[in-house]
Amino acid sequence: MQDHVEDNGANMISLPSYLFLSFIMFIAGLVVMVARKNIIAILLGVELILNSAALNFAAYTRFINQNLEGNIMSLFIIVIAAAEAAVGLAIVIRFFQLKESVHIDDATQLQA
Amino acid sequence: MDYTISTVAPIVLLPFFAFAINAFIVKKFTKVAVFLSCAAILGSFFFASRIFFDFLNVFATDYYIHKTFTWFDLSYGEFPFKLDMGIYIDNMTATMLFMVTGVASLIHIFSTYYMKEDARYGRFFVYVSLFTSAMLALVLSENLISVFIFWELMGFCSYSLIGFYYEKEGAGNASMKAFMTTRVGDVFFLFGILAIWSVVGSVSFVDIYAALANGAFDGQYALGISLATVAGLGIFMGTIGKSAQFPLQVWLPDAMFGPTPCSALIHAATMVAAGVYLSLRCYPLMEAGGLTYFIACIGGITAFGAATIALVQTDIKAVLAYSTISQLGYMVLGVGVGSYNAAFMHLITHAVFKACLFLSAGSVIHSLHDHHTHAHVQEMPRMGGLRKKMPFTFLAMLFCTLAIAGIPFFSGFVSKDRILGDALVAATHDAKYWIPSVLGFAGAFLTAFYMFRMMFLTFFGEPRDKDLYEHTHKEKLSWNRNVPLLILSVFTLGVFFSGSLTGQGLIKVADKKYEWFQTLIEKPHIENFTNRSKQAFGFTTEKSTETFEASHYDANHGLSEEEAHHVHHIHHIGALVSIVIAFSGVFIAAMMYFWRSWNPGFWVSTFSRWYRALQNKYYMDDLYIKGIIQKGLIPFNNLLAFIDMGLYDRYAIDGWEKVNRALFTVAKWVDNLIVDTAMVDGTGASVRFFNVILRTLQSGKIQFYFIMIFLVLAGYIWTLNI
Amino acid sequence: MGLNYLASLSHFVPELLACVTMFGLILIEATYKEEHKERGLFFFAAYIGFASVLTFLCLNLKHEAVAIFTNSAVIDPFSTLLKIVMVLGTMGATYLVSQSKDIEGNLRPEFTIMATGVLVGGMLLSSANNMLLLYIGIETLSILSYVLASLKKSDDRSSEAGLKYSLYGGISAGIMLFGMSHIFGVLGTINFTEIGVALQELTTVQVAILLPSFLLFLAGLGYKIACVPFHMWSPDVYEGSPIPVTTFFSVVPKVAGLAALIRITTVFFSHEGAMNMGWVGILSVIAALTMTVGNISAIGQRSVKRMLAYSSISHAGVMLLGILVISEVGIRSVVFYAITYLFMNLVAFYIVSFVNDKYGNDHFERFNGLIYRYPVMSIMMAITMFSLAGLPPFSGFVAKFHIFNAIVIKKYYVLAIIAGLNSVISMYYYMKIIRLMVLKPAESEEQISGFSLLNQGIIVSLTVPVLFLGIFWEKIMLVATNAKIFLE
Amino acid sequence: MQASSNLLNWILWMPFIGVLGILFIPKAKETAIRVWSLINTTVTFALTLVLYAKFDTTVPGMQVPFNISVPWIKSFNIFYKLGVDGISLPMIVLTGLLFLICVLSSWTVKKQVKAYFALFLFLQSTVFGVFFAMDFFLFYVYWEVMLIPMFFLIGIWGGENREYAAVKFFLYTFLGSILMLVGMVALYYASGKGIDSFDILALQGGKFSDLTLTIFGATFSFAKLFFVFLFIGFAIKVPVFPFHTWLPHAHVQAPTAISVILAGVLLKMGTYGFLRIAFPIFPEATIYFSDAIAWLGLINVIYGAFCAMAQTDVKKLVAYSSVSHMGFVMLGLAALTVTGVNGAVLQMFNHGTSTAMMFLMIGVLYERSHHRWIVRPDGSKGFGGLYTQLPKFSIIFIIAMFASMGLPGLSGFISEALIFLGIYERFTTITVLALLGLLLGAAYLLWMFKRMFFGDVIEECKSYTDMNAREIFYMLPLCVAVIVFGIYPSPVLDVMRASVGNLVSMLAKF
Repeated sequence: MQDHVEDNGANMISLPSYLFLSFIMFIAGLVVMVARKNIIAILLGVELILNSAALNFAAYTRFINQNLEGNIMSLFIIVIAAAEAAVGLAIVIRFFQLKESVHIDDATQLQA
Repeated sequence: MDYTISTVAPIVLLPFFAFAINAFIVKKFTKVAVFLSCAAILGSFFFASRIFFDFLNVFATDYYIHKTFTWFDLSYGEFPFKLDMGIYIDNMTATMLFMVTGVASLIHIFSTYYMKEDARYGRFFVYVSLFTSAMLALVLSENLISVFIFWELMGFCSYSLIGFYYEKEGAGNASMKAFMTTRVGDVFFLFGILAIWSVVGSVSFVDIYAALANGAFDGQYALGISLATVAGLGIFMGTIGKSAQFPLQVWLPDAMFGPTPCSALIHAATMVAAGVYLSLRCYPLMEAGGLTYFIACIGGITAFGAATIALVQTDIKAVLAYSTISQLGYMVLGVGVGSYNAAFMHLITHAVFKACLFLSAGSVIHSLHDHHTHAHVQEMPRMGGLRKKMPFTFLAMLFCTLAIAGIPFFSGFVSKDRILGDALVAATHDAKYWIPSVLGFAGAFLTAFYMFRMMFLTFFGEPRDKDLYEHTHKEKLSWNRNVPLLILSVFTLGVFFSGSLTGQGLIKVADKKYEWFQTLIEKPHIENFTNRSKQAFGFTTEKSTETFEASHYDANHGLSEEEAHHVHHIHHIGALVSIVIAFSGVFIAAMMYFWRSWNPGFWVSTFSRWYRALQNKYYMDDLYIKGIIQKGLIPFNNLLAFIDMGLYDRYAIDGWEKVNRALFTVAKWVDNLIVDTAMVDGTGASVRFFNVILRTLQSGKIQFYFIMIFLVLAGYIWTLNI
Repeated sequence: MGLNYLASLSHFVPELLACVTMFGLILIEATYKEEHKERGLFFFAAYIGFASVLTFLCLNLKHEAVAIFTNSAVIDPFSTLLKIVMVLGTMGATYLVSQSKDIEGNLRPEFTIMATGVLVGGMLLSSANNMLLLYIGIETLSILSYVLASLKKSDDRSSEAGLKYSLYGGISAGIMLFGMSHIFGVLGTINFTEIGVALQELTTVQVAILLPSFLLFLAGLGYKIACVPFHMWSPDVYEGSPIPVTTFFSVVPKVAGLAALIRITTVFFSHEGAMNMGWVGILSVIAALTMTVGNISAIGQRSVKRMLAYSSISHAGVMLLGILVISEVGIRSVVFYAITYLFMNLVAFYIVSFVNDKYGNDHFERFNGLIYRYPVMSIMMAITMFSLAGLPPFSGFVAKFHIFNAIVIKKYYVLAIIAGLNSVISMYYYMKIIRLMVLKPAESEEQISGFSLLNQGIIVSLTVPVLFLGIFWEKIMLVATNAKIFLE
Repeated sequence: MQASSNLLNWILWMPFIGVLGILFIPKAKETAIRVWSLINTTVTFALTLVLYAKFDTTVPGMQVPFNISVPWIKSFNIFYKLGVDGISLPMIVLTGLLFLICVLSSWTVKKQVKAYFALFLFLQSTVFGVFFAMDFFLFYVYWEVMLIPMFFLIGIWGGENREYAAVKFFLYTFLGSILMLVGMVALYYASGKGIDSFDILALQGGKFSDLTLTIFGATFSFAKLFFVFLFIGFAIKVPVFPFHTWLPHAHVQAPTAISVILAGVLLKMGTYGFLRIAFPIFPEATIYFSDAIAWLGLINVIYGAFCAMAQTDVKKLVAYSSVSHMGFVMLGLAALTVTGVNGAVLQMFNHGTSTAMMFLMIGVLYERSHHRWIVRPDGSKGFGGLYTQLPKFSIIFIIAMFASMGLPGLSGFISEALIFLGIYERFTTITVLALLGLLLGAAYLLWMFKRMFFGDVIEECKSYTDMNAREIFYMLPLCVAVIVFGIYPSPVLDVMRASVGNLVSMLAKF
């Protein structure tokens, strides 16, 4: 990795910190998706993952690539994540209406 | 005398055309068909006798006619391959042709009497015509492949004729047994042909002789054995099968299922002789392969063994069948001890008297009609005293019996005695030959005994089945019944063959030409073929040898004076011994069955175990059928078939479908079972790793998918980063 | 700049037309009353829209490849051709929707509208030349697909399918983005062409970061193509969705995903190196697994639809083979495969759908003795099945032949053998339908209303290419050969 | 283009014209369909005879005047290329003859007559295609297409277990052909030396001797590896042990005419493939593997014979006998000598006639008995005394049976003898063991014959009627062929001599 981070001071948060944070978010999102049984929670996990990516883009733009592309990516991720969450929630609501449950274990009707 | 293929071919083609035409018309025009068959064989006889007498006129030992044409040609570029067919006629061929056509003609004529009332009267002649033409073609063949072809064709005919009465259950078994047993020999025969081809590049007899003379077989090996031995053995195995030698003799007695004239033709006079004929043709090869002792032993064992079995037979045809095997044994013994001439002579004489014997037996059987079962009777215990009812048949049969028993003045004595004499000579040279020669002498004694036993039981004494006897008509002379018998029985006199009345040169007929047989039939002089280079492919030139000086009879057969004297001496001893043996055999038979002074039952009870063994043919049929086939082959087949379909196909081939289905099940199992049980724990562990407390963790299906993605990615990354 | 955008727009007409069609359809739908069952005008308008999209796409085919919107999208013959496939697929699905009873009256227009949206997403995806557009394309595709999957609102299976699809799509998108972000971080650009250039010279450290990042990226795309091990959603979703939707899913999103994957693979990994090795290696494993798992899972299915779903997984595996060779031969074979697969799939799903409408399920037994009632339909189905299994002289064989060509040139014999054996396995289950149709006695003599004369005619005309492309495939192959990827 | 040059096209497409014609005949007019099929196959057969008459026996290799070469897919150098030489000509004439006979034999088919004859004629066209194709791609297409009519013909008109048999036949062959496909494509690219073509003739001659390839670090000879691929593809069709197990099922379940075609023509396509494709293209690998092929052939001969002997279903017995007899063909091929290969090609022809006879006869019998048990599973006799009951039938059966076991004077013998002459030069041990096959061959047939034909007529056989005129009529050409070519094989041998010689001399250079 090219290492020409602009070190403006010791109090500045460095790129690795961002990356670590986003990695934690990513893992957390995965764990939530795997471990939680509530569908809403799983949707939240998705959001976590998406945001970790958005954070990465922003961080990389800030520290390495001084162009807008990363920031635009982050913006779009936020927007689309919202859209996705909206549709996801709509489907969950539908699911809830039918099953009266937002428990993921109830979504096992389709089996191989 | 200029024979070409087309002038010789009618011998074969006449009966063949008779067969071909008859095959289509036999249903509607039975009489025409029969007439055609008989006319055809008589025509053949005419052509064959022309050749025979022409050869007698030339009277040269090494005169032969050899003409070929190309059957098919596969040559391409540097790969030559060509298969010729053609004729090879030497003295032996001419004699065979004469004998086969003659005997066959007589049998045809007799059959018009014997088969007349048979439902398949016409069809019989169809087969017989084909059979005769095949036999004649075999005799004329100039190469081994051609021999093999007609050899097998005869096998087919005998299959058809033995199975002639196909509604009888036994006929199927017998015909199949005959075909299969001879086929065992044929397979070896074919291998012998292949071995010869690999060395000679041709299977023509003259080429084989030339190759032998040129030493082409020296140093050639197949399967680690000298090639001459392999080839000779292969061909001799063919003889064993076809000529019913030990251990493949089992089929011949069963061949009785066919009509009696066909027994006469096929299983006595001619077809079985083909085997011996082949051995004689290939004699130089056998000699080169060092097989003579083996051949002699086979011959001796067969001659003796079959004779012992014949002792206990009660069926008149069975006695004759075993006597055929036994006599064929003598011929083979003759081949083995180098008694080429005598072996061939025995072939001819035997053909004549055995044909006559079978026809006579047929005549007897045909006359004996059981009114209760509506069947012909061939059991000797029900006969007796038939001498009065059918005197002509009796006389014919008596002549032949005298001949086969080796009574002086008869043909059988001439030929058999010389074989035995030569066996003695061989034994004095090499002690190991004592075994076959002693067996031979013992067999001769038994022959005389059982043949006369048959005569006495059939024609002498009081009729044992009165009812049957009463119903038997007195024999009326008819041309197609008695003329053949008459002609054949006349030719049982030794003088026609030996040129001397006794067969031992004691009382000679004036002209040496009367000794034609001893003079003309000689071992092939392979040195005559030396100049014949290994044939390049593509010859069609005729190779009749131009001029020969008429041979003279060399009484010493090329031996030194001293040697010849020794041989003569031994021969005289042998003759004396065999005369004594023959008469003692006749005497004992007479004591038992004519005068009834000795009770045969005593011997039966004394040697009861042996008796049973003999009745069961030394258990060889049992060994083959019950032992090898039923206990070995068939279970093995069933096992293989089971493995093939029941195991291999079912599991190894169809199993793939099961494997696929199993994989499918596994996939499903992963989805369902593992998700519910194993993965829960697995997830739990991983989650605990992140210090998240999840007490009520229940992984839903979709979460399992996430886990899968995660694990897979982690796995990828892990492997890539290594 | 503004002029530049306008110039770009002139190349972007098909996409815009698709959007216009979508909005137009929404408006037309709004004019209908609830109880109005027959919506002839709506569908007519839809076909007009698709036809115009198709026309412009065909016109675009002749043009040289251009990069538009500041290099963020590429209009090249390759993407145009695949867009044509997608449009045709959408049309096919739309027609099926209008005929099928699996989707109730007023849901049919909804499907069409959504499908047009998905089509737009797919078109974007196949033209995408930077990560942003790729992401937008995928999400447009996905979000509408979630809705499509749960189209039957009152059916819990359908909504469960939508739920699974959306959750799975979400996590996949997230993972992909996470990978993308690191790629961006290392290489400093989101433009594919620039990434391709940058990838040619890498330090070891960069490779160490990029390898896992690209894997994460691949996970996102693999999910769209439904390749093993990212395939698990697809049988469930295919099963739960109404049949026309399944038809649609098995063509459009898949083709779009393949297009993106092809572009990425070609642009990024044309050059020898560690990245190339890793990418091809992973794709090989994935392709082999995809074919095998798809086929094996298809064997035991009771439902023909589910069988076809699994088989579409395995076909994706075969197409991956054409991708991983990274060559023109490979691309054209995949394009050809996609074209033939479109027709085969449509025929198969049409027939399954009509049978399903009749009996309420599409189990194999429903096909018993079909030939005695509908000989033409059965023959078409048989042709399609043989073609799907890759038997000459049908187009499926030619497609497979080209894939073999592509991998054998690269001497991937092992993969060729695996593909061959899979072909045999697939023959087994495809033949099951033929077997039942032809060799079993008919269950009943009832008529299947779906097989009206018109529908039969359409099915036959869809089968014609299946047969025709199997024998005279040179022309279409030339087209596929011309469908080159835009490379700087 | 010369006048005769379209002859191959005519032969190839004539049955297809027949199919189209059938499609226009209403379903109900069954007789019209039969007659039309009969006319069509007769014309086709006549055309094959014209081809035979115009054939120049002195030319090794392709007969140029008949060649047809039309570009099909230019970008791949794929041609619609037809040709005929001495190896394919006997097969073509045989195909013409057998299909004609089978139309007659199928006269009694009652079920779905229209579909049956349409598929049947379609099958004929594809079979011709396989024998004519001189382009590997075209060959492959025909090879595969042939499966489709076969599948339906077995599957719809077959016996009880027809589905299983049809599927098995189909999948088995398909597996083999997929391997062949891989080999074919590999060949196209490996040629690489300016050939880049599927032209069988252009690929010939050991152009791949020096190529190697590496799979997972192991280096293989290109020729050997892909020879094995092609070998398996063809071997399944032959069928060579251990790929033989589809055959008994397919034969037993198939309707009579299809069994005849299967045994008479389709099996030959496998060995034809060796001669046309595998051997000339990979001569060095052929030499290398010839020992193995010979051993496999030997196993076929012996194993097939042993299994045949255990069968209680007469059709299965004959099916296994096919396995055994095709083993002889394999032996002849493995010999790679003029005699061996000529013998093999001749055996392909002869086995085509004799086995066709056997199956036809069993079909005739089956129409009367509706079962084929020699011995029923409960141990009772299935047939008995047929000789008495059906004399005409028996005589023709005997001819068929003895021709099948290679009785001299009937056609099978010459080919077997040539094969033995051929293999003896190279494999003495195998020769000895293969001769055992001759013995067993006689054994199982005769044993079957004995059990079915000899003895008293059992009760249920008493109602059987003898062969009618139609049945005798269609058996006669085969009887004549079997006998005439047994006595005078030159009409067949002359045709193949130059081509086979050419092949062998080419192989001999390696």
